[in-house]
Amino acid sequence: MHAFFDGIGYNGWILPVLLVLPLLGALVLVADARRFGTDQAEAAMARSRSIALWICLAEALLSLGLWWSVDVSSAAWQAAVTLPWIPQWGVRFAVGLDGIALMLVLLTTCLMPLAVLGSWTSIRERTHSYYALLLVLTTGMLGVFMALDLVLFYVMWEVMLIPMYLIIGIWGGQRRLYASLKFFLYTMIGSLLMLVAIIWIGMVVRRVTGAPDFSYDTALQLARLGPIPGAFWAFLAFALAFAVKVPMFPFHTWLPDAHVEAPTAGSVILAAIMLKMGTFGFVRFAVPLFPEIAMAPAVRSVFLALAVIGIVYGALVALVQPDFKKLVAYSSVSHLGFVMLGIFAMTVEAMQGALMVTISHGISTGALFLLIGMIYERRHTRLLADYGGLASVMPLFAVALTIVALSSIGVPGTNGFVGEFLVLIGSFPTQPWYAVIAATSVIIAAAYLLWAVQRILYNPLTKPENQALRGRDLNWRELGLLAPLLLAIVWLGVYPKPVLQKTEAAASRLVQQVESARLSEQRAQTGGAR
Amino acid sequence: MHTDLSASGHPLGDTVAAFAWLILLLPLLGFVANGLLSLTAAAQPGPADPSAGHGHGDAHHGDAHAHDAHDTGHDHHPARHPAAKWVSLIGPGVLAAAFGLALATFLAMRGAGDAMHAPFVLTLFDWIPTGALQIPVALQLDPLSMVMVLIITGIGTLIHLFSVGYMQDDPGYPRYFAYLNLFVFFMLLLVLGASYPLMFIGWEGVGLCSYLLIGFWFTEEANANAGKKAFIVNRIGDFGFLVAMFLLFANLGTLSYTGVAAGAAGFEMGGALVTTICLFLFLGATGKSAQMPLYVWLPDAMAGPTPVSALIHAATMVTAGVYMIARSATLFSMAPAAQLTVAVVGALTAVFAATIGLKQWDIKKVLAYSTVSQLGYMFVGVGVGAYTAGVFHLMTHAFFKALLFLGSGSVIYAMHQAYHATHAHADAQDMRNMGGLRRFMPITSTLMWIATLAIGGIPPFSGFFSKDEILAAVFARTHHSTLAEATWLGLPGSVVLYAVYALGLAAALMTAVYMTRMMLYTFHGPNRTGTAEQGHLREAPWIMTGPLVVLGVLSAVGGFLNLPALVGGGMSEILHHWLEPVVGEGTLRVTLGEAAHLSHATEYALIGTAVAIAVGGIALAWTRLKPAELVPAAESPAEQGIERTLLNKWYVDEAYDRTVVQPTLGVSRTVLWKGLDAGIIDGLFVNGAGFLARGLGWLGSQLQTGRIGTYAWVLVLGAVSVLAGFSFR
Amino acid sequence: MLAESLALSAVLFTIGVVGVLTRRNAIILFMCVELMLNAVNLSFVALSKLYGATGQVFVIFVMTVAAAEAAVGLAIIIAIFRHRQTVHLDDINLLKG
Amino acid sequence: MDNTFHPLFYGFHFYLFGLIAIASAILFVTRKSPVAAALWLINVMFCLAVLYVMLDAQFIGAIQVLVYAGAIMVVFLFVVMLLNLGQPDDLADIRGTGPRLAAGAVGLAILAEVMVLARSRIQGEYAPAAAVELLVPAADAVGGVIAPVAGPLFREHLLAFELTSILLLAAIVGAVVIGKKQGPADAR
Repeated sequence: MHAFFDGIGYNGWILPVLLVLPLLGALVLVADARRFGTDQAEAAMARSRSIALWICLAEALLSLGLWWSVDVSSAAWQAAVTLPWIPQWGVRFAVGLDGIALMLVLLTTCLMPLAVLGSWTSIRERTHSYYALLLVLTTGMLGVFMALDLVLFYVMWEVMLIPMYLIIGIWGGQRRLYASLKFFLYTMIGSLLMLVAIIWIGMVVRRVTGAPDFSYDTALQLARLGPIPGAFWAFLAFALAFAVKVPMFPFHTWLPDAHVEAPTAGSVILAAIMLKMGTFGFVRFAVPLFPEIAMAPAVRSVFLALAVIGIVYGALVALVQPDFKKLVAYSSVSHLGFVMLGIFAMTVEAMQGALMVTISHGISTGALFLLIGMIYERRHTRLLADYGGLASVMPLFAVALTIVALSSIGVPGTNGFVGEFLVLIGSFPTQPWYAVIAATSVIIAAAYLLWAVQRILYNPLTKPENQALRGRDLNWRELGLLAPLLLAIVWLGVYPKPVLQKTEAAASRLVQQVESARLSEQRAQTGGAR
Repeated sequence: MHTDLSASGHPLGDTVAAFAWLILLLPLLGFVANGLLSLTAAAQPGPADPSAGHGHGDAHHGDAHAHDAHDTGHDHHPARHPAAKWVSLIGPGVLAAAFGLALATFLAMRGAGDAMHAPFVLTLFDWIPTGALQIPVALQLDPLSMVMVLIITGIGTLIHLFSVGYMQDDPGYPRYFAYLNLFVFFMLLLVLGASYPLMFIGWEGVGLCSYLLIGFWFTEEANANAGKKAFIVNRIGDFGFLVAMFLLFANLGTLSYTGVAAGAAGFEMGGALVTTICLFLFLGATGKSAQMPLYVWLPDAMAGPTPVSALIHAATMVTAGVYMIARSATLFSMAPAAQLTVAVVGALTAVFAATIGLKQWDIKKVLAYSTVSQLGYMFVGVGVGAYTAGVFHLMTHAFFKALLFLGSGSVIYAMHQAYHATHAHADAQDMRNMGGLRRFMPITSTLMWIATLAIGGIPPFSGFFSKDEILAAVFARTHHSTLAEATWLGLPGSVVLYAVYALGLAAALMTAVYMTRMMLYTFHGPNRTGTAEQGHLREAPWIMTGPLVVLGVLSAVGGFLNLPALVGGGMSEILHHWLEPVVGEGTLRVTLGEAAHLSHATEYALIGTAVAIAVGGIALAWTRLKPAELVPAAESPAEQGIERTLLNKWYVDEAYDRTVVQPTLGVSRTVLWKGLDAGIIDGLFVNGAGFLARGLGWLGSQLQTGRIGTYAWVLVLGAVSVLAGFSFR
Repeated sequence: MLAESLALSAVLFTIGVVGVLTRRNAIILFMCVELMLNAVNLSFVALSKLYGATGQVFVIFVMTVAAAEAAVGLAIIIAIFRHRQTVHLDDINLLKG
Repeated sequence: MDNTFHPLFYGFHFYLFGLIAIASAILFVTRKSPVAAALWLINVMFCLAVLYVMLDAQFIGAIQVLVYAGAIMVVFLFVVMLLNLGQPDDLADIRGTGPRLAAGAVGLAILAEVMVLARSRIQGEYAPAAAVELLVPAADAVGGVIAPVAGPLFREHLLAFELTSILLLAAIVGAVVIGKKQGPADAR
């Protein structure tokens, strides 16, 4: 395998190609709309969605090679490409991967075809624009995971924001304008502060080296020099941007609105990938660039407390949601709390668990939103009270929903368990109380999801609208798009080793870096006290 | 499958035991096969565009949807599932094969002799390897897991066979067997796994299957609720299990049984850490094994099909907690306070559940509370460090309780058939509607009497020996043991143990009473089913009574597996010797290094007391209860006073609902969601920020009069102030 | 003479400012602005004796801009007058959104 | 030119025209009739032109007369005539006493501030020795009076010069467009 990929120089071109391909696809869609017009909605829909699907499939296939071509044990960036961009300001187009980014890139590329398939029949208006935005969004998301230059990272961060804003705002539900604006402003406030922090880093680098430089490695070396005055505020700016995106309690209130109003694919991408940008930001930027600050007892305990509050709070609020999408949104708050707990617990096991939750939350929550989209298309309601007894008329749907719900609950044998277990068991040695409180959510998670499942699938089949669902079980397209997700749920639950191995080196490197910085800081402080 | 025989040095490695993974795989394959059969026959993918038009499938499905409910007495039986034949073959078939393999492994293990002092660990593949945490998927074959495997596969096979008769007319038949096979897989994983996390997979997996099977007839809201309740209450216990695992990993760095057993010796005897670990483990056990305060799910779980109650909620799953404590014998023996807690909770549960069992009318509810009560007994056994006694009672209980449940299933089946034939809508499980069934179902009646005598503790039936051994062990521990020397909530351990013993006797008395009551009302006296229905009451087919007979034999003679030394002679204490390698060390530590010893006189006195109490209980019930005075359920007056409280289970469910469930929901809804989330964060801060911006904008717009004069003034004043700033510097 | 020139410039500028603040006729307002521009020009010229001819260059630019401003401003006034029949500022609040 | 330089004569005329300028300016802001105001403003500009010449900026003085007094102010007068605003308005053009007093106060404040600033910045930086140099004429005999202005204007400031010409062009076009009589169809 290696020889083959080396032979075609795969690592040399794959990342830029992955970034450019969706943009080209978007251009093709625009050209197609010009060429054929969009007056005939049916024909336009058919054309646009197949173009988007092919692009996304090509993207996914191309990216799969990374699984073999990337050497995760190496400390150097893999498949790295650096091109000059704005040399006067020290800004480069620099992309590259480590084990963590690799998994997230693969998650993104593999979920995008599913997102397109999930929109297949539910998006009927302005389909060309919709799919073009979806493709631009892909570029943005991939760029965020790949970027090795702070400015490039920021640009990609914003590139991803706007298509999502439009997708929610144009193809969303009743209160889409409120939701999209809230989403936009929330994220924007955070990201502008982050921009300030990025520029600050660039200026500090210029002061130290004489030339401005925004590359990630330089910033990392800067971090090794020890804390700089003002670094606290820069950390705070980064952390706020990411905390909004995660979202951490109490910055989470955009999420339920955005999820409820977004179209299916929007919710899927939002939950499965975009939230991960926040946690990825912590892992890649906020924590390693400011290790002493992030690990300072006061800061650390604030983040741990917020994470744990988020876990329990999200679960409790999810318990009483009448709207299924909102329920899942709050459950995301809870799950992402686990990721944050894992990151700030700062042990290899917890960090690995955090990455595992990141991936498995992407899979199972993505699948949940797809499933909600499927029944929404049939019944045009998301209120749990409107359902009941669907298991007798839609058995395939029932099986899929049950498996996905179990994965979200974190039943062992599904992907959800592995991550949560690792986070908890990894954080317990350093943060026992937080871990124990977080563990109570296993109870609440079971309660809210099983109750929701009961209200949808079980109970008497009394409503005529639900009885009319007989014979309208999931179709082949829907089954085909759920199948990979269900397989992944079981695979990651039973044999997560391949994934864990991919991220192990990066995670332990990160933990080592941060821990050594924390210890030296501690020594410095105790030495100073003497 | 990638099999890494890391333990190939073990003598079992060259025997059939190397294929122990097949025991697990067989039920899993059964699950897959039955699941696929269930889906392919029942499901048809929908139209390509789901939002367009309505379905057309009504014609295919006919009336198959109309209420699967079995017990509610609907007038027509849906058609038998098309794949039923295959399912009848696969479902019990994989179990029988697994049982055969287990027997072969058992024989190999017997052949290995003394080598079994070290467990045989079969590593299959790495599950979670990261950092310091290495959890391989490994199976541990040792005497304890072997006993459990034999019980699970053996009794499982019998119950699967019974199910073929009981369930084959149900439209969800393949689904039923898929769940049942999956349950057996997880249960086997629970007992075979070589580490706590693997036990936890099985632990949660059986909970999941229990959830699915309790809610098997999901179109009844009560059934779905019962399933959900079971899962959630179990999860409370699982929380304890998880925390215990965290503590073990944080302090020992390993979670495998061998590692923990080796590391446990390093703990301080009776120290806070090991006590905490054991208490959390026990919290897990209270959930799964329905002990106070988490027992509430088990009676509701009777909503599932009766064979499920027999297999999961009597014979196997609910005993997982007992298995877990026996498995952690080395840990528990280090923590006398935790052991006393286990014993006290077990004894209290035994008595408490028995009181409720005294007054239930639903035949399955009586058995359910009886199960809770007997599980309490087992916990008393493992709690006082008599692990063999606990496991012994687990085994005999599996025999006679499975028999009782299957027998009740047989009765319910007959009642149901009768009501079905006459299109009546009465409760097929209410004992007030039964009576005199002895005449219609002689085999079932006889077999259930055997089981009743066994559970009541009449020698020489199996329950007598196991129950007596537990009580004797409690009595023996009151002197010369770590437990007697420990203090528990300020009380001396020996006092606590005497109290436990007394509670055990009380529970034994009540057990004899309620079981006799159940038998009297069901099988004796006049029949209250209805004259028309009497003609349709008959014995169940052989596929159902056959397993009953086997279980009857086991219930009768099961006690000989561990006869006390007093009467056994050369055949005594077989199970004790068998389990010695696993639990011997723990027991010895509790008894301060010497074998437990009671004088023969004391032992005879104890036996005499126990038998007297059992006989007394049966006699009391036989003489005081008058089945002839009962009237059918529909005509019965409502109970009053204490009877009503007992019938309503001491109102514990209501109390939990008021104190835990409703407050949680209420606080979540009004305080957290509407208050904090929508009110403060969203309303005050987010929308508040929006409002603030809009307000500032409005203020700003008020400055925009549109009159140049005003602007000129503002401009000039601004210039004046800027210049002032420069000039007064 | 530099000090005197600058003082004169300041006085003229102030008169222009007071005019802008007190008059309501748009055309006179414009003329006041022109007066202010002239005052500034005076200080440019005066200071150019000190700093060289660049100040005078600036005066030329200022004149050009003033001419442009007068042209556009007067055009606007004509347009407004056509529409409203007045050049009184208090009657004109088109700028209000 | 040293020999033809008479400080007293020079100073007298400087003050004379300065005072005339101030007086005309005050009259300008106080006239009710726009025409009268415009004429007084023209007077101010003529005075300023004289002062420019006296400050050795002969070229500026010339275009001050030509462009400002001659062209721009004529346009103002032209517009006043065009709109028939020649007579004082019925509505008092000047604001009430309050605003007038306020405007006066603001004016005084500005005056004071500018004075303070000019004193601290300019006199502070240049010693009296430099002030003597003030009296030395800047224009040399060879370049005449225009070259010192033309040099920088067409060398260093060429781009700005061209930009102002574009600005003028744009202003002309804009004025034409704005002032164009709107057809009934375009009227709001």
